[in-house]
Amino acid sequence: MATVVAGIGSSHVPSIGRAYDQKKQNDPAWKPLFDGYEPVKRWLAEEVKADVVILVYNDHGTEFFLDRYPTFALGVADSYRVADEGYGRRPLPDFPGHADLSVHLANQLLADEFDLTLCQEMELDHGFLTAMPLLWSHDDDDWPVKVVPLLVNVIQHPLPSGKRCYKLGQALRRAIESFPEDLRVAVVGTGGLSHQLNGERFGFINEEWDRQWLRDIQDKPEALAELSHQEVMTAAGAEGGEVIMWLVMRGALTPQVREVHQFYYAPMTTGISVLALENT
Amino acid sequence: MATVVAGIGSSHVPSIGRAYDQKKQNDPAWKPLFDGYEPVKRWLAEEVKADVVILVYNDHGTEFFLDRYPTFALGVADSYRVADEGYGRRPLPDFPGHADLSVHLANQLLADEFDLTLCQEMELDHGFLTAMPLLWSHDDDDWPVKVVPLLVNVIQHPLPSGKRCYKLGQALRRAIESFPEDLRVAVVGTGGLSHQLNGERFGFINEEWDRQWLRDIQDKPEALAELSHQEVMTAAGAEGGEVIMWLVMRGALTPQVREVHQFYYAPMTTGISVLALENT
Amino acid sequence: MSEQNDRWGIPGTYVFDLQLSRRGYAINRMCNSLKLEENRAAFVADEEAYMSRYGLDDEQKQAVRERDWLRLTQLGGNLFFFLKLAATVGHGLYQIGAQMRGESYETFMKTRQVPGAV
Amino acid sequence: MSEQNDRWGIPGTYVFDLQLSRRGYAINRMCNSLKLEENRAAFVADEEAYMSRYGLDDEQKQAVRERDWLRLTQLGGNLFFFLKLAATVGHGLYQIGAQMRGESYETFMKTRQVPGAV
Ligand SMILES: [Fe+3]
Ligand SMILES: [Fe+3]
Repeated sequence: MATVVAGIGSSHVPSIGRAYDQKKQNDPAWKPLFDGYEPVKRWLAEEVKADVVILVYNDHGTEFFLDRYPTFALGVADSYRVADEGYGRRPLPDFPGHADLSVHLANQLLADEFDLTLCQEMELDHGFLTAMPLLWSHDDDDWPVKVVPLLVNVIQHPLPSGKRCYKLGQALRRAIESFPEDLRVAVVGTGGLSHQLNGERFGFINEEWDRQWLRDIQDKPEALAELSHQEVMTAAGAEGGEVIMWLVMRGALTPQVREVHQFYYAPMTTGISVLALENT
Repeated sequence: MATVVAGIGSSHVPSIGRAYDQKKQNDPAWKPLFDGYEPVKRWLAEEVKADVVILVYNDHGTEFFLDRYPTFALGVADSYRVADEGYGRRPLPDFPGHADLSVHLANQLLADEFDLTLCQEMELDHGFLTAMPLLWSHDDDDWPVKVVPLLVNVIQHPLPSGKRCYKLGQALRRAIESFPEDLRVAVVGTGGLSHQLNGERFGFINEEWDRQWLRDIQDKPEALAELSHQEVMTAAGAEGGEVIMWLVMRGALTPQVREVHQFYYAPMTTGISVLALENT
Repeated sequence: MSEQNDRWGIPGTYVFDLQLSRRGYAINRMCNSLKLEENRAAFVADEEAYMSRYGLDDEQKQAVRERDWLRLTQLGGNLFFFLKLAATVGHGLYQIGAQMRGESYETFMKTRQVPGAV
Repeated sequence: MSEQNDRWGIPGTYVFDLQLSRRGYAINRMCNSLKLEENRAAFVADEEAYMSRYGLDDEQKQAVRERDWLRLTQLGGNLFFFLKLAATVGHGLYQIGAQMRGESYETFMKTRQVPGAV
């Protein structure tokens, strides 16, 4: 039986990728960020030892266009390419998929009344890419884990509700636990925390709200899932509304969780955080 | 308030479109078919007088490819083009959309936890086209009704369950009835009845099952919605499995319905039917 | 009706599920490309090169060469996509069907109620 | 922060909902096309022709001409798509942001905690 062995919330920000690729790990502006992820990376490598990562993310005008915008899209491929977001492809290896798990999840989630778009080809942009090298060491052409990308529409309203995302996480857990093979599965929810890239309120950050989110996602996820998009966007910024993707991750964990590590840093226009949780 | 004024089940078969375009209405092989639709066309024109048609259909390798296959996709455009399925575009006018209704349905259905793919561009193949000119008279460049296309994956398993389709219909009705404008809405479910275009069993038809379906969709839709895909495909053929699209239409009607007209004809490889229902 | 897709157990039937769809992805991707006239011309001009370009494996290539629609179905080809290939090489739906059934076109048509309705 | 998308009532914010997305579809479709180098070159060579090809209306064209990112947002442009246009014409994210706020780039950067983290 497959089991969920870690739940991680992690922001996705293009500048983090650039800093990583340009090896700014010791640059004073970036060192706090890379140091903040380090304990999680070590925990994942030394204790969690996941076989597969289900990473919940959104695309940013890279692969999906508004002609046909899915609410939830699941990758069911053997591998996924690193997308070119217009500045050249990042020097990261492409990602090996776990297609058997993907197919199982697709079957289970559809039977559980989640109306997924199923993707046999999917290139991955910074929504997916940002967290991966901060959480798992890679060499020039491979990753130590296989991946299953799960995309959520957080760009064009109507978005799925926070509650729907949380329920998707719960269904994901049931689906994972019904996979016959022994697999250690990490679930990563990306995005947020507070930020806004839109209108006169561009650059809005709400650190207090972010710190509350980092507590409540552990202890009161159902209360967070009840928040409307308008409430979240008012408090966390229009693009901060994407935190609903953390609710998918949280739904896949047990009702009570233990915090392994928490980090928060808001240098520029985004409240950047990594939060590592495990089931109790 | 908008209301559902008619529910229609109708097969979609490419050869019907060809017969229509080639004006074979009086060809002995085709006359029964066109005559069979005539009373429904008259009823729609003289009594129902719908403003909008929500037509539930599937694409047949025309517009959607397996790279990203949606479970449910809703059109939200001002107009929809007639697709070229490889034999040239059919000489039918493009379809005017009812975008305001589409946007309302998208918002309501997402809030009701249906995870739609939303389409601002969508060309329509015979899944959509077959029924339209048999049900509504058109002139060279317009239709007497506006349309909202609703696509269902019936091609690549996992499909949505029959139950999920029925629930989608019920949610569709709630969404229609919460639209503030007075609109008369017809819902058309297309596809089926029994047929198979696959394997050694190519050409399989089950007329008895089809006739039972035409009764049960009226009186026992919930029992039909409980059937598994395997049960339906075993009885109605692999491609007959698409009858789940009729359940969306049926779900949008009242629990009790009245039959206005029924017609069945199985000349070649498909049990072709039109069934017109109204709320009681 | 000996063969079937074993996951489903419906005789003479290859249910197009994700496993089969993944198996046949190269075929269907190639067939889908034949929507465009220029691609149809390229296929006709050099079938082998075209199949290689889309990454068909040896079994799939052989099924295409032999216009063996049943085999192509078993290898993950989906009719709605390979109809574009069939049209390119001049095969029609009922010809495909007769071949899948292991019958001649004429024999197949005799099994239909109104063979005039084509 | 006077303007907003009235359906949502969040000051200084234009929530990208279906209505706004439909309003800005031509913009976003054009911007999306700028993923390809050849299209970027065509845009640079003849901006007006390129905008007409994608069916932008007069207001939208004017916002593009003026590189008025706030106006473009109000007209349905989505940042994730118009970043491709911005890159084509040499504007960066923080420049766009400063302009939307009605500030100079320098003033905007002074509001940041760690402006070195770009
Ligand atoms: Fe994002
Ligand atoms: Fe169909």
